[in-house]
Amino acid sequence: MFFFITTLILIIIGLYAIVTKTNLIRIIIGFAILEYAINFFFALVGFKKGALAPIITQVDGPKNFVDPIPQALVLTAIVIGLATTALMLSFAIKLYQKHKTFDITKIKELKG
Amino acid sequence: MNLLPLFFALPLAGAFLIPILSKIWRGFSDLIANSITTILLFLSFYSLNLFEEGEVIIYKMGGWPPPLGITMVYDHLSALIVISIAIVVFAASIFSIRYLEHFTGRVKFYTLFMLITAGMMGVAITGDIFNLFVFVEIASISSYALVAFGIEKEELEAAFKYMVMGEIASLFLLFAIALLYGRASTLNMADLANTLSVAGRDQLFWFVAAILLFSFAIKSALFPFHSWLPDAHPSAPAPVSAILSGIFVKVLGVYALIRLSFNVFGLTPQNSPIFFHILIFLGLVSVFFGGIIASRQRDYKRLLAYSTIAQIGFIMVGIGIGNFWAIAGGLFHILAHAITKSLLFLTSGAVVYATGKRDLEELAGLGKTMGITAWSYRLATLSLSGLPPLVGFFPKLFIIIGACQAKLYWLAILLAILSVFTLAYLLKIIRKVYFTTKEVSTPETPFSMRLSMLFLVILMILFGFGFQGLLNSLIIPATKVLLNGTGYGRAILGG
Amino acid sequence: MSLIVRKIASIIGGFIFLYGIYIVLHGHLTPGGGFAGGVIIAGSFVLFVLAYGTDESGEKKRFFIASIFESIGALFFIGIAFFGLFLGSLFFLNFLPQGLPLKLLSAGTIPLSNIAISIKVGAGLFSIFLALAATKYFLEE
Amino acid sequence: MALITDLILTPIVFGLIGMVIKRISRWLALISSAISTYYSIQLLGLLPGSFTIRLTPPVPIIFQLDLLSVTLSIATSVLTFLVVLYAINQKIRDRFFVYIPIALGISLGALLSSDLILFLFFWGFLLAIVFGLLLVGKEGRDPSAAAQKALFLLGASDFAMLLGIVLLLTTIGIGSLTPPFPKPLTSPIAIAGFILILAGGVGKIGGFPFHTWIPKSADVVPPATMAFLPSVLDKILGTYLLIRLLTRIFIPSPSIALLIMIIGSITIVIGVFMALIQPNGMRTLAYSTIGQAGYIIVGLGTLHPIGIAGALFHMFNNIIYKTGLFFTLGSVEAATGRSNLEDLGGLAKVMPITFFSFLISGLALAGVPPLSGFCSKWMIYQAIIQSRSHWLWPAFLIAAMFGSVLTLAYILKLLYATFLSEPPKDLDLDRIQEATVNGWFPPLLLAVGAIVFGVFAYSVPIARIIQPILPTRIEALGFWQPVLATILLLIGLLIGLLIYLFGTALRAKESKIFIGGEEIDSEEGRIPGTHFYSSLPQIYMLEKIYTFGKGGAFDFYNYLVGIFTSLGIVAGKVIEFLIQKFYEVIAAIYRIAGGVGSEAHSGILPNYLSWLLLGLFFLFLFLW
Repeated sequence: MFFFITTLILIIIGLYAIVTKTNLIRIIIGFAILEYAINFFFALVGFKKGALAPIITQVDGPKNFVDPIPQALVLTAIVIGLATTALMLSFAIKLYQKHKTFDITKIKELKG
Repeated sequence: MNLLPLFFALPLAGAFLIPILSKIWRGFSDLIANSITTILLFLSFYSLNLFEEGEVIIYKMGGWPPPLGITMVYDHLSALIVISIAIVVFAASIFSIRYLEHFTGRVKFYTLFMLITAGMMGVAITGDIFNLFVFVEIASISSYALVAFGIEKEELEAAFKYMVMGEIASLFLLFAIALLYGRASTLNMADLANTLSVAGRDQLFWFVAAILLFSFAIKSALFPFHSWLPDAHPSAPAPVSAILSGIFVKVLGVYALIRLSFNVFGLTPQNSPIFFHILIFLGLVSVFFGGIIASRQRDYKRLLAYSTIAQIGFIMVGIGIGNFWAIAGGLFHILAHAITKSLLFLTSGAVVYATGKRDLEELAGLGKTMGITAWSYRLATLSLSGLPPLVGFFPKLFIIIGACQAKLYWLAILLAILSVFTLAYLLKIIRKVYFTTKEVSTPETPFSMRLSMLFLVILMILFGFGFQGLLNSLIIPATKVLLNGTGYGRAILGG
Repeated sequence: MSLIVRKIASIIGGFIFLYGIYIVLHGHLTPGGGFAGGVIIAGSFVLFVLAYGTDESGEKKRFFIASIFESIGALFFIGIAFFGLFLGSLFFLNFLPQGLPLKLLSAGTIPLSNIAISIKVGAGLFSIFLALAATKYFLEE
Repeated sequence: MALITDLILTPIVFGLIGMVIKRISRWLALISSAISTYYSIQLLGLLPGSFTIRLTPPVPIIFQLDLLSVTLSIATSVLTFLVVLYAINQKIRDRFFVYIPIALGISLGALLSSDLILFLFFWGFLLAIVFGLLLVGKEGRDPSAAAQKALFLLGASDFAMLLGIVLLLTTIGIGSLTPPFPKPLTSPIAIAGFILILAGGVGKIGGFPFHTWIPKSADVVPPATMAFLPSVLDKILGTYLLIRLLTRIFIPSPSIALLIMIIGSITIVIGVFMALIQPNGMRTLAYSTIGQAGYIIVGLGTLHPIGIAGALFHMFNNIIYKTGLFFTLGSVEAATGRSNLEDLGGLAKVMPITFFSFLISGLALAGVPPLSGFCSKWMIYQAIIQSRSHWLWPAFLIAAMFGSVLTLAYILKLLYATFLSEPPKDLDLDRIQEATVNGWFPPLLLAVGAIVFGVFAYSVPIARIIQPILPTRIEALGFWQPVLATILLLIGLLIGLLIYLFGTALRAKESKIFIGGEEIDSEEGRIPGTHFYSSLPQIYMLEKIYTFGKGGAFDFYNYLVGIFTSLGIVAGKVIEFLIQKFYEVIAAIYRIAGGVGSEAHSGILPNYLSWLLLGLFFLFLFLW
């Protein structure tokens, strides 16, 4: 339960940063927090109390492993997160280059 | 040999072949991209023959049996989406050949183009929910990059905003997947369907449903979640706008939503009326606001982008009504709108190519010099506003029939009225851009652009006249797939 | 960067690279694999670039090479999948002999896929780094 | 059966060929309309029957032939042939000749199809073609605004019809235009569906409140388009739909009849009174088209067999003389290059055949006995009197009768202003020539048709055409004997002619106007036709009473006419105004809501994100 609450708090912190912060970089940091929170949660889903890490060192060893699939999935999610963060950062840099500001509320040429 | 993986593997391979081979000769990028989209078009129509073996075609990636490995599932609903994607992508890639003269990064463009195709195709045929997420992300990230492709002020701004909202949606999708996995310990959609239908519907079930709806509502730009779309779609290069508006939002938003809600969650209007009422409500609000804000626009492409919101609303209303004809109408509208809206965006590309302008007040009298473009636009307008015999007529008819059958007469009346609104805002462009007796001297668009527009026009007319065949071979089976509900799970896993 | 940093980077960089290769090759046996190993390999390159610095032309050259490697890695990966399709009529089919569990040469195509992924990820990450590093040229304007 | 597909597809294919090869499109249009005339006459041999074409296995395409649809098909084909013949060497863009055969093919399809969905398909398809046709403007005129208005109004009525048909399909299960027996209108859903389909029919026929596009188009599209669209195609299709709806599909209730008659009366009032004050011949005729549509609607609304027969008859008459009128005025416009009545005059001398055709058609339109318009109006009056469906019936009768009287008034005005009045100075009569053969022949033919349909009203149109179509026997047409009346009239005319020839008429003397020692230019003395009724809107009651006191019985008539005319004009204007305001209010709502929505998209990301979160909150609220 503790982990779930932690996850929830992290998600809320991430969303809060994304929604209320006006600085591009802080928004991106908000995304990082949100992403980590969800990855954290995903990794926890496979957790079993008292189980081993899912590494097989011999052919017929102990069978009490935690679920390895979430970890694989989280790894994939991290890769995707890497791509999005990189892309977002490059947008932020380019936006700064064009607008000379990091304030998203001042970047509002598209409206109506 | 089963050709199913080719749908996403070919464009994926193309995406990585293009940067290497175009170092040798620049023309390879055009060549590869266009030949791949052509192959996809043929494959997608050819794949209809596969259904002789059965209603559902299951492809086990790497030979792993369904609940363990990643499965690809190809049924009529997927076929409908795949065909729509193939058509739009084919037209857009032909159009791109000359359109990209204005841009520098032709190679990067085609790489991203292939990636977005691969992502959409993957979403359409995957049978694994995490795989769905991965393909959604492949398509989304390429779309963010494509929106920003012009790297001017507006494009970057649009791309950033789009990305912020799109990523919120993607992360919530991941969150929902995590919750689902925590509950059912499986990622296979069929297995998930079986597990969920056995277990009851508790708080967690609805929590996940709400998160998924939120996520896909953003992806499909339903009304309060739409605000990225009018920025993002016009900012992209015209062929990309055609893809984004024509098919992208429908694959990532509508298709994924209906696949999950009908086939995995087993929601029906009978057992979960609130969910479907929300869909109807969101759809109606989108139709209304999309329509009226569209008629206020001065920008050619922005008007079309708002129109997309309205038309997605139509699809959603059809899905939300949830009986046979309404769903058939919604699904048919996916195809019809894919053709017409991409055609409309391609005409905008032709206008931009010829004049360099998008502002309706500055454009005038192009009807004389750009005959094919003007006629394509007019026909697409008539189709989108639902005039027979063009293809756009039937979806709206079916949706209205569905509304009447569900005894939602007010809805039927509203939809009929709002259809006329469609006419109102699309006619604005005809009036401003193609009419007026003012003499201008813009050249007609290049041959390849005209070819791609003609291709879509011909399809529009062909599907309009041959709607019966289309209905029987594609739409009705696809509707049956949805109405089959969680029978989807049993069909794939057996038992 | 100072001489110390350069010296240590030149010593450590090779080890980091080697470690990355180790992680890649044991991807089917231990935690890690193509992505993790690729990141480590990219890290070694990044370390060199940070230590020795770079100029605009050098960066472009590296970027060019990295992007080619990136595409090659991806093609390699898809090629393996296509081989499965052509040899065994299933995409991603593990068409190679699987060998004994817990041996280095086992698990069929998986080590090959790991290598492909590591090339792709290493080159990709390195090119991302280069692209972001290149921003210093215009931000200084 | 193949005949039907040939009939429908031939014109469409010819039109499409013409679209590709623009040069021969004119001749293709002519040939295709001739062919479809031939085919549709052939259809008579197939009667009665229904034909099923199975294009794709499950849903058959059903065509049903009965006398009504076949007769109307023949009429459409023939009239289209005349329109094309008339227009063939005029200065109209080639696109016109591309659309005309396509429109013909589609409307034949609509007339012959039995399946409601198929009908809807053709109907909507026609809208698209009509839009294209209206886009073909006169030289140097931009028809886009008018075409858009037409598309919008007709589109609205079409969508209403779509909705109605869907309602019927889903609730009552009526899927055919020709069910075996009509059903009573009982359930509210059925009534709603009925009214919606009615809106489609009324919109097509040009009735209130969907009529405003017709006068707007009159200025900007070629006369041939006006002759073809509102006066032939739309009249035939609209009447067809309404007759089917009222006699074959449903048994309407008296309140429905009242609704239809009110719509019809309003249409008459608007059409006639607005026609009276137009300064332009084409616009006058456009309003006149609306007014005549009102008669058809009223006739149908009586639900009396005579009324329906009269409406059908009136529809035939109307397409005959109205097409003729558009043709003749079109010839005038082509010959002089002007259309405002003020700039015309005295053309009777130089365009005698055109004048004759106009005279006959115009008098027929006005319902002057024994020409064609009289008998059908007479039948409609009879039906109103006989049915007495509601206590309001005198109002309908008065509207119809005054409409008829004032029709004569505006026709006289047109006649005077165009052909008889002194020509304005800048109009050189010597340069103007009679129209070419294909210019004068079709209107002349139509004028002859108007005479035939009038003089031999019983023996030719009613007995041969209308009676076989309608199931009930048409009786009790009152004491009107057209042949006898014609003979009497001819005798009267002969006497008049004799008096004219041998009397003093020839000895009238012309001299220059000479006032106060000054010769006045004849231009100043000229009375252009537009001033004919210009004082009508400003009639003062007192003056009329004064003349009444002075004048006696004849002036009483004048007085009454004056009151009703001014009332009618006021009513017409008020209704036009209200419609205009209605559109404006809708547009304003549309604009304001759009403005608010548009303003809300301020481009500030946190705002957008807060919408997202709000949406998420509500989703949780409802779903969780």
